[in-house]
Amino acid sequence: MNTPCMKEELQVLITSLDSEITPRESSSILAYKVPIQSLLKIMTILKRDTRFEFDQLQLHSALDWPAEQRFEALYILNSTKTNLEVLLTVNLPRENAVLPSLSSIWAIAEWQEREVFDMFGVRYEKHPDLRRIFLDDDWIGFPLRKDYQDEFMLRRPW
Amino acid sequence: MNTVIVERPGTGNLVSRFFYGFKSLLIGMRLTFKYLSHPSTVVTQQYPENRKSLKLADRVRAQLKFEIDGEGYHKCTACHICEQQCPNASIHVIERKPSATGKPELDTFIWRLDSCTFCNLCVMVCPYQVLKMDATFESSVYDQKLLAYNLSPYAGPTSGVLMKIEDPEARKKMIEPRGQYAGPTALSGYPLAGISKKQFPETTHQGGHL
Amino acid sequence: MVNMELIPKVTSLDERLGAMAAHDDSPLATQEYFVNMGPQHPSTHGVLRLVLKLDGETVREVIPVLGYIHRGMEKKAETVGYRQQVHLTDRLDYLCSVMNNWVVSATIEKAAKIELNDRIQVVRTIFAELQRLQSHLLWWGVFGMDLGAFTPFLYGFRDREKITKIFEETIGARLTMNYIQPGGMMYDLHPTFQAEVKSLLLYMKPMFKEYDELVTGNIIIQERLRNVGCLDAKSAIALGTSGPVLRASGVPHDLRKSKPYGVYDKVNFRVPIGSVGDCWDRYAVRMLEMRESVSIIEQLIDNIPEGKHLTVKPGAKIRPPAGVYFEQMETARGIFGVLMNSDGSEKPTRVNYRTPNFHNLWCLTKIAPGGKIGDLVSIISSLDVVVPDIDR
Amino acid sequence: MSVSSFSRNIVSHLDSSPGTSAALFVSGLVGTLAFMSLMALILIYVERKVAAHFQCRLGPMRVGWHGILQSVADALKLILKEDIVPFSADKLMHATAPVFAVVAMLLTLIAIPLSSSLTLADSNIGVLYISAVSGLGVLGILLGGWSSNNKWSLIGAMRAGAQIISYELSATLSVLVIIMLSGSLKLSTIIQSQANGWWIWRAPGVGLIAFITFIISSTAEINRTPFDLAEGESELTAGFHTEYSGMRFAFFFLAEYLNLFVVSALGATLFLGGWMPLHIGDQQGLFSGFNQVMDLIPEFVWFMLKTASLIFLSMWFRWTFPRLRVDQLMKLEWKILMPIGFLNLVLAALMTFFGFFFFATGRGF
Repeated sequence: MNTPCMKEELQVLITSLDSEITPRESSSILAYKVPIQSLLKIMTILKRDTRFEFDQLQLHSALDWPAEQRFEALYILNSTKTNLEVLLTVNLPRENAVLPSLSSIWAIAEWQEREVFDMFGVRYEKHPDLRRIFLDDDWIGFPLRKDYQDEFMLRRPW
Repeated sequence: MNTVIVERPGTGNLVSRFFYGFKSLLIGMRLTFKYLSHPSTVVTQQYPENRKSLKLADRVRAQLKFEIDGEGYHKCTACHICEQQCPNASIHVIERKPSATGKPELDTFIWRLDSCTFCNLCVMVCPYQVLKMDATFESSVYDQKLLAYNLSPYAGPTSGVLMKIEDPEARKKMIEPRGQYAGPTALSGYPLAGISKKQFPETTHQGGHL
Repeated sequence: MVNMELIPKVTSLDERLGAMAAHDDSPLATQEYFVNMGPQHPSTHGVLRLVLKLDGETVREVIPVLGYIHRGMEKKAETVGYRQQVHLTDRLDYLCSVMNNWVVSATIEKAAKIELNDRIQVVRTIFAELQRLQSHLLWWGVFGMDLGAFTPFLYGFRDREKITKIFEETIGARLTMNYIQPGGMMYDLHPTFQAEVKSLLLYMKPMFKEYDELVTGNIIIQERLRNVGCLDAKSAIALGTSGPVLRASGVPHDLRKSKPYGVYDKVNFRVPIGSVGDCWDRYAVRMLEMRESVSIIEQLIDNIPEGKHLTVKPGAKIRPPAGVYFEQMETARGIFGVLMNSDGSEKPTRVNYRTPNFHNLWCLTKIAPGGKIGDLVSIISSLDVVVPDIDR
Repeated sequence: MSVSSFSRNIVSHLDSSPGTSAALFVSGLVGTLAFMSLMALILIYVERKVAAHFQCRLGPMRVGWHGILQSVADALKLILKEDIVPFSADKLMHATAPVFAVVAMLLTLIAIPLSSSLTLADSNIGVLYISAVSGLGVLGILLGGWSSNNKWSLIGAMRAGAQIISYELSATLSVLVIIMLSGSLKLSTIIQSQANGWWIWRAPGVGLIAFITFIISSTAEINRTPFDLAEGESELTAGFHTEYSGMRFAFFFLAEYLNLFVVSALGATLFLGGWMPLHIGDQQGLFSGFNQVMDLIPEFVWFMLKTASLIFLSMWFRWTFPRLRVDQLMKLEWKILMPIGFLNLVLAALMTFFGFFFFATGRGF
C-alpha cells in the first residue's frame, strides 16, 4: 500500500498541479508550499484523486511569523485507504488574512477553521458559520499571535 | 490488515426477543446477586480509619521533600537547575552570600504546592539528588498561601562543606535555621508578603484588533 | 484579490441561535424549544455545553458550545522548553496520559534525532495498552451509568483501580503520569511489575464475561443502542473521526497497523471494526479492543528486553533543528497528533495538538438530530468524549 | 404489648363514645406519620446498603453502627437546608406539589391490612380506593415539574404523567385478575380467599403472569429503574425535582419510598396472601401439619416479610438494569404488557368460571 514508489508518484502529481508549488524545507513529513489562489483547486483534486484519495483533513492550523509579517496555514491531508500523508502550507499576509474555506470538501474543516479564526484571526471565504469556537464572542485579540498580550498573562520571573 | 467485524445484537421476532430479553435480565440479576451474597468481594477502603494500614507505592508523587542526612544537613548547592526546569515556576531557589566565605549558598528553597503539577522533572535533573518525591498526600490547608513551603531546614552550605568542619559549634554558626514558611514566595496570581514589586512587572492590557 | 463579499460576517452564538429559532407558522406546527444541556450536566462528561433544539422529546438540532475548560495549552506550550512539553499533554486527555506523553516524546525524539533501545519501545507499548484497557474500562462504566445502570460504573472503576495500582507502583502517579519522556521513560519498571501485570491479565479474562452478562447481553442495552446514531463510513471519514468511532463505521484505519510505532509490528492483534456505525458498533468495538489489548500485553510481558530506561541525560538541553515536526499515534479515543515548529532554540515556537475528541465530537451534529434525548445521551457516551481534550 | 392487643385497643376505641374520636383521630394521624417516616428512613438505609453490596461497596458506615443512623442524619440535614425556590417559579404550586405527593401515599397507606386485626380502614372497595388514590401522586409530580419553570423539570413531569397513566392500565388489569379469582374488592376478603394458598401459584400460570405484569407496571408507576425516566439523572439531571431542595425535596423522596412500600404491600396482599401464612390446602388436607407450623409465625411478620421481599426485588431491579428510552417505555406498555394483560384476564375469567384452580372446593361459581 504505502510504498516509497507511491510517495514519488504523489510528489510528481502535486508538483504537476500548479507551477508555483515548491517543496517546503525542514519538515518531518512530505511538505509543499501552495499558492493561495489555487489552494481550493489543489485540495479538490487531491480529495478526488482515485489513486491517493486524501479523504481526511487530518489537521489544519497556522504558524505565526511576525518577523516576515505572514501567517503560514498548515494543512495535513491523510488517506485512510493508502495511509499517505502530506503537509501543504499556504503563506498569507498577517494583515487582513483571508483563506478559502475547505468545509465544502471536508466537513470537519468547518470547525478546524473556526479554531484557526479564533486563535489567529484568519477569516474564511464562504465559511458557513464563522464564529469563535473556544473563546467568548466578545474576546479582544487572537491569543496565538505572537504579539498577543492581555492582563491575565503571567510572566515567568526567571 | 487483520480485521474482525464485531457481533450485532440478535434479531428475531417479537416473541423470541421477548424471551431472550427475559433471560438476559435474569442473567444480569444473577451476576449482581453473586456480589451481594459474597461480602468478601467488597473493595471499599475506609480511608481515614485505615490510615495505619494504608500502604502507598514507593514512587508516589505527592510532595516534594529534601533529602536530609542524619545530621540534619542537605546537599543543595543552589545551582538553580531545578528552578529552570520547573514548567510552572513552582520552585524558587534563593541564595545568599555570607561575608565570611563569599561563596553562594542556599538560603531558602521555595516550593509551591498550589502550582506544582508533580511532573518530577526537578527530581530527575537534580545533580546531587537533593530532591525527592514523597507520598505524604494529606497536604490540604484552608489558606492557599500556606501551600508555599520552604523545603530547606536551614540557610547555609551543603553537608559536604559542613562535615569538613570538626567543631559542631562552628558549624552551627555557619547555618541559620529556616522554618517551613520562611522566605518570599514564587510566581502566583496574587502578591505574597515579602515579594518585591520589581520581580513581577505589571502587564498592561494590549488586546489585538479584529 | 480578496473578494470581501465572500467573507462571512463574524457572528456570535446569540445570533446563531436566533437564526435557528425561526419557526413554522402553520397552525399544526408544534412549538420547538431550546434547552441547554450542560455545561453542568451529568452526561456531558465535564463542561461540554450542547444547545439543543427540541420538538417534544425529539432532538432537532445540536450545537456544541465549547471553551468552558479552554486553558490555552498551546499558548502555554510555547513558553516552556521541550522537556516540559510532556507533562502538559497529561492534562488534555487525562484518561490516556501515557499515550499522549508518548506522542509528544516521539515528536521531540524525531526532531532531536534521539535513538531509543528495544526495551524502551516494548515498555512503552505495554503501558500504552494498559492505558487503553484502563481508559476503556472507565468508558464502559460511564457508558452504563449514562444509560441508567449505576452498577457497571462501580464494576468498571473497581477493575480500573487494579491497573491504576500498577501504574502507581511503577510511575508514582495515578492519572497525570508524565511517564514517557523524550529519550525513554522517567523510571525503570518496578521489580514486581511483570508479576502484577500477569495477575491482572488472569483477573481480567473472566471479567469480560461478567461485563457481557451485565451489560452487553442485556436486552434494554441492546435495544437502546441498536440503530441509534448511525454514522456511515463516508461521513465518518469526512467528519475527521478517528479511533473506535471511525472503525465502528467500518473503516479499518488503525495507526497501530498502518504506520506501526513502538513494537506493534511485532505483535499479533486484530482490529475490530463495525458494520453499521451505530452506538452498538461503537460499544462492541471498544469491548473487543479491550480483549485485544489484553492479548497484546500477554504477548509482550514475558519478552521485555534488557536495556537502559533513558538514553539521554535528564538534564541535557534539547534543541532540535528548525522545522515542522508532526507525529501521530492511536490513543484510546482516536488519533492524537502533535505538530511542533522549532526555530532551533530551546522552546518550540508553535505546538498544535490534533486531539481525537475535538474531531470526533462534530459528528454529533450530524447523527443526533432525529433521536430522542435518551439517544443523544447514549451517542455522547458512545463517542467517549473527554472535554479537556476538546477544549485544550 | 403485642401487636394484636394494640390493635384491639384501637378497635375498642372505635366502639367508645364520640368524645374520644378527636383524640383517636390525632393519635391515628400521629401514629401513621410516625410509621410513615420510620418506614421511609429504614427503606432509604436499606436501599443504600443493598445497592452498596450489589456494587462491591460498603455503603454508609460512619453514622452509628454500620451507618444505621445515616438516614436520620440525612433527614436532619435536609430539614436544616436552605429552601430554595426559583425566582420565576409558581410559588404556590411549587410549595403544594410535594404535599400532594406525600398525601396521596398517606391515603393509600390506611387501606393496607397489616394483619388480620391491624387495619386502619378495611373498606369494601379497598382495591378500587387504592388505585384511585395512588393516582393522585402523579398530580404532585406534574405540578412540581410544571411550577419549577425549568425545562428539564417540565420534560420530566410530562414523562412521568404519560408513564404513570399508561402503566396504571396494566397494573389494574393484573389486579382485576385477582379480584375475579377472589370475587371481592375488599382487601381482607381477598386475603381470606388465600387461606388455602396464595393466588400466585393457586391459579396456575394466570397468577404468575398477573404477578409479573403487576411488578413491572408498578415499578413503572413509582418511577424506579428501569423506568425512572421522570428523574433519570443522566438525561434530565434530576427530572421533576431538579429545582427542589431541603425539606420539599425530602417530601418527594419520602413519597418515593413510601410508594415503594405501598406498592410492595399491595403486591404482597394480592398475590402473596398478605398477612396470611403460607398454607397449602385447608386445615383438614394433606398438609395440615405444615399449615399449623406456618400459623406459629405471627401474621404481622408474614406481611412484613412478604413486603420486604418484594421491596428487595425492586431494589435488585434498580441496581441491575439500565433505563429504557421513552418510546420503548410506551412500546412495552401498549404493545406487550397490555395485550398480555387482556389475554390473561380472559384466561382468568375462564378459570374462574370452571373453577380451574387448586383448592377450588367451596369456592367459585
